[in-house]
Amino acid sequence: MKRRWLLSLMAGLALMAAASAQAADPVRIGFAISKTGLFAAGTGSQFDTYNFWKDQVNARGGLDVKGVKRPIEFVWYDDQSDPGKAVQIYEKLITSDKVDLLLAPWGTPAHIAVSGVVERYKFPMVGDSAASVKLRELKPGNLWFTTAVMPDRFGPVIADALKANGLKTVAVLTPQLPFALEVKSFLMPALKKNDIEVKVNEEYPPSIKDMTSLLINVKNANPDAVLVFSYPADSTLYMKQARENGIAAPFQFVMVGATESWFTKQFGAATDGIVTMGHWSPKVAAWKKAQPFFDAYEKQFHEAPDYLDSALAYMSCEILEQAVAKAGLDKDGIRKEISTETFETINGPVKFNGVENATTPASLLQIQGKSMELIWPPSIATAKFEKKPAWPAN
Amino acid sequence: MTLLKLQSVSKTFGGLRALRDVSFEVASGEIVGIMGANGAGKTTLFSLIAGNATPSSGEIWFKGRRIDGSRPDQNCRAGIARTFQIVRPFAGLTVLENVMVAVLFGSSRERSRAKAAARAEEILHELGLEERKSQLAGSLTLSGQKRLEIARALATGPQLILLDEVMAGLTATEVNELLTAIRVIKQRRSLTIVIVEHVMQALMRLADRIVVLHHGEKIVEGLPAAIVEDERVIAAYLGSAS
Amino acid sequence: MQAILSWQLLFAALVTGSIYVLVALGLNLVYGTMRLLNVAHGDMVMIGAYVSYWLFTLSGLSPLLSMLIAAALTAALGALAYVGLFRRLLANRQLVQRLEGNSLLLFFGISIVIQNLASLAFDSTPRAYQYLDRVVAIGNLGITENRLAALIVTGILSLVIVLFLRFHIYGLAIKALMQHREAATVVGIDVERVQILSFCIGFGVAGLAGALLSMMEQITPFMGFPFTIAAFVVVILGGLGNLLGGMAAGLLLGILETYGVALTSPSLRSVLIYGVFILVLLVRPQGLLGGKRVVR
Amino acid sequence: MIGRWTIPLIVALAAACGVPFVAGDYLIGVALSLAMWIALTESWILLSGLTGYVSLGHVVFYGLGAYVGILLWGEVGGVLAVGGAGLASGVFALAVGYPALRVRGPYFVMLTFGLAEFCKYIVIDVEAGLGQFSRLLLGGPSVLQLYYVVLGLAAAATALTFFVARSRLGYALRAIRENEEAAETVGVPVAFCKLAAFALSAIIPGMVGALMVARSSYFEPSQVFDPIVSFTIVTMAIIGGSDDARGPFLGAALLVLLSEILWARAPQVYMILLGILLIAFVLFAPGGITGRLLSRPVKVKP
Repeated sequence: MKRRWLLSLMAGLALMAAASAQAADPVRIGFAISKTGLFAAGTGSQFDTYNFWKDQVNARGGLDVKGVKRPIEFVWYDDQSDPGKAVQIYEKLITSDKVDLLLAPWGTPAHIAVSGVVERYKFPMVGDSAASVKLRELKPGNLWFTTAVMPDRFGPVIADALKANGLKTVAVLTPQLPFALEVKSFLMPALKKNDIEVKVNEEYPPSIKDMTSLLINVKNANPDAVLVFSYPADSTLYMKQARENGIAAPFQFVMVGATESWFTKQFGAATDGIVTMGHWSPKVAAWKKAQPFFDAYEKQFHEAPDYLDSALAYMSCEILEQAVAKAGLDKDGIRKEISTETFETINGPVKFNGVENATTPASLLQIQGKSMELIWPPSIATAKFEKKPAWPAN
Repeated sequence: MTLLKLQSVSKTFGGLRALRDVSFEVASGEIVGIMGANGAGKTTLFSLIAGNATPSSGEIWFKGRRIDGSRPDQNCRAGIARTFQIVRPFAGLTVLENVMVAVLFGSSRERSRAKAAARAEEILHELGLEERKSQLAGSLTLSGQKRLEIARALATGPQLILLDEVMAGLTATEVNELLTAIRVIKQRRSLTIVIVEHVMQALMRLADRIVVLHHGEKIVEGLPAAIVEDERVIAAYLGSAS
Repeated sequence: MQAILSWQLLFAALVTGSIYVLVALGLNLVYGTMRLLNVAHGDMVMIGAYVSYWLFTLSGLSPLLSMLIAAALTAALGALAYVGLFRRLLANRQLVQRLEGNSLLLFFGISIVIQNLASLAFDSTPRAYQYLDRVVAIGNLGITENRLAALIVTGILSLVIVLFLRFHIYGLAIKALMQHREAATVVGIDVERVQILSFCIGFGVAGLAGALLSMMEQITPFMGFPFTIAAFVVVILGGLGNLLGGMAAGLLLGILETYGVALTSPSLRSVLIYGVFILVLLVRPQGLLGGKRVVR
Repeated sequence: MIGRWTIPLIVALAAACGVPFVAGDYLIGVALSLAMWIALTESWILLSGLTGYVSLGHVVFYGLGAYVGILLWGEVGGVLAVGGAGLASGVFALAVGYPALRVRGPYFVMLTFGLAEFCKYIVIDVEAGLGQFSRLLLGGPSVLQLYYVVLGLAAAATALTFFVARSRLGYALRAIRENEEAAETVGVPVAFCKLAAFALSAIIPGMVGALMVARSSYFEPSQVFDPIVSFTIVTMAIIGGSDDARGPFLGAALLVLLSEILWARAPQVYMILLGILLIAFVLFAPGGITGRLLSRPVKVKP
């Protein structure tokens, strides 16, 4: 009896010693994120989710590095929404801060930008809020796209959704940003194939401050659908000015920002019926880890996770976590692991085909009243598309 | 032999007519004085000859070639040098460098900087500036800057030199010294000089012939002695301005 | 194509133009009286915009009131800049020789400092608030109330400034200084005071323009520079020191920009503005509409 | 004069060549930045320091070089791409120089700034028209290789500025700076000389632009045409003393150091200091540090 007690004490001490050794030796994970600048409004949920994951893992005793649990420590910098700065930061993280692992920055511009650096230093990084066909074609070996909305898949998906809902004319407004431009380039032929007429097709600079002249054109054309491949700042601008100009199309799509919690707070009832880029929903029963994630996140932040960015950020963390558990911190091992294994995520199983998430379908999300519903494709839809009601009169 | 010829040259700035139908000739080796009240068009005339401005109408010939419309640096290399009434030294360069630039890019187009420096020092010596050669040109006295203007003009190796009020603002002693220097220099190089001067006495003593401008027109041309007597000149110029 | 003929577009052009008029007016005053090329001018627009943004967001104060606070603040900054930096510059003979060039570099320095201070204080995320954003319909023309308000304010203010320059004693002194500096001192004008006043009016008007703008556009710490460029285009088009010419040119640029963008594409907006800017500098830096001097 | 500065310069160059043997990747990267800024600022001085035509748009050559570089690199290889970038920048300078250099004083300053921004937006639109936002250059040279090449360019730019300043052309350029009409009147073909200086000051920045794209593996128009580059060049030159080939070393070293300390954590603070330095030097020490140290006048025995 006594010996047993002693044994367990010793075991406990040993554990504590091990724990303190771990505490002194954390796994340092680096990333850059746009805390300020043009994209800042869109990056909050990715940042929160990274921290949410870190806290979760640390609460479990640390990151499992080939069986040894070590606490996670973040090293992060603000890239000021400047992809060039992100390049410098990732180089600094690798060469000067000498971090053990990397998480991805926010958005496609920064992903593309840093892909060269991770390539140069052969440092594997799981991407999240980004996709680029052009980059995929360069066959990078150290960056993977977790997202399902690869432009060459997402463009046709939008066209199919329009067709299925009997919408025959569209206005397309595109900021000059890589993901938006790519999606548009795959959307156009798909629209043509589905006999959907493009009545307005305009590009604008990402930092646009006034859309009036664009929206006058849209209004005059009176299309069934308005597709704005916008980022947070221009999504906000569209919401304001579309209402001012009385854009009445039943299908109004803004791309980035609408899934963020501030978006519905700021625009309230005006968001009803807005369609946006989808990826994930806690309501899809097949994704078993989805609802638990939703609940835990809501408990901590008192708001729902972002259906796009939070989901993607969490998935990329899950993938990294599972790879490190098997391969440790060895770069080559991690790379091999990510490229070949299937990962269990909140978005269901994910396996990379090359650098692309080949399993999750690209989807559309609609804000319906106070809830967010996947409306396309039918295989994972949680509700049917509803026509956007008239803008509320203040 | 005629070195410089102006044929009914006119120049208007906006609506303002600065020169009207001015014609005269300058022979090789002559010293011609230009007289006239302020605003009579003297400096404009120089600018036209040197190429700093283009005539609105009329022709200017130098050594039998038409030069109106060509650039100042072309005219300089062809053998015309000028000074500016309001001095324009290269203030941030040394006195020696000021003159070297002229040797390097004037009609001699000296390639070697060593030779250019030697040549520049000779000229500075002639004008009594050699002791100041390492000084920044901007730090010279007015008298020194006027001499530097002349030195720089000479250093381009001209046949014709246009002197624009080089004596204005100088003391009587300085004027005398400068007059002597100009004479010596002219003799030594067989220069032709056109000179605008407010200091009447100096002009009388220096010039072989005088052209009088009034409100942009040539009213009289002749020997200094005759000019002082001329009633039109007395009315237009001596009466009003000086 | 129909868009070109719409009243909506003309209205948008007038609003943009009227903001340019105000911003350029201040630039012209400072240049006209002191030959200082103020490239930090657009940053006053930015400061004015943030003043109104914060006052509205924190206390709900109407930008139509806070624009006066914005103007006062930027005017005070103007006085500060004059006393702290430019009096020194104007007093130093060596520096005056290259006054325009030096003032340009100084103001560039100031501009960078102001922009980054703002970015440090407010961060560089675009911000906006909603005020008077109801749409009033006049015929088939839908106008947001805040744009209408901005147009009315700029119109009144321009008129006031024109009258001030024509009839008030300081207005006359400013005009005198613009036309002939030395003569102005001889007839007993207190140059120092007039210069401070020019700085204050110039900066203050820019701040006020910023306050108006904040109702209509998203604001960032770096929003000012395009206004500086636009103001330079306007001032150069209208003639340096020529205030009425500048007003006409301001409206002209507003129309040029709005219709240019509508006819081509919003992505060409910057190309258009900088294109005009370059062209104007290459062709005639002393001004297209006005002569070299003259304030009528 | 040459003697007094040759030895320290050779020592500095030798030390610079030795950096990679003692430093890690990070420090090599810093040294590379330093070399880049020296190359750019020296080139700027060749134009603006000597002629007084202050360019606030020198980034246009850097940006064009970068653009040409990224377009050519994959097609013809690095060496030709860098050469092509230098050539393109030089040709561009020749093309725009004639009209641009007729504009003087502060208007020239604004013109160069506007020109750079104009080109930036043109390239953005051209790229967007091609469906591009940014481009990547994967598998470029190592940082070490780039360091030696850029170091070579920095040395070349310094030598070029040094020798041009003391050449026949240098006399003409400084005469133009002091008084353009007078220079013309003593026979200096001013238009030609200015154009020559403009083109000479454009070539190396073009090459540097192409190399720096290879360094970051990433090309984006608003990145490579960033006006802050022009602004930094001017500040470095003015801090160092802007009409002398020796000036940029001090200015560039100071600002690179400052930048390394601040950019990642407090980028705004860095920019604020940059602005304050510029203001202070214009107001209090127009001659720059070098100007203060070597109180003029400079002796000019040729």
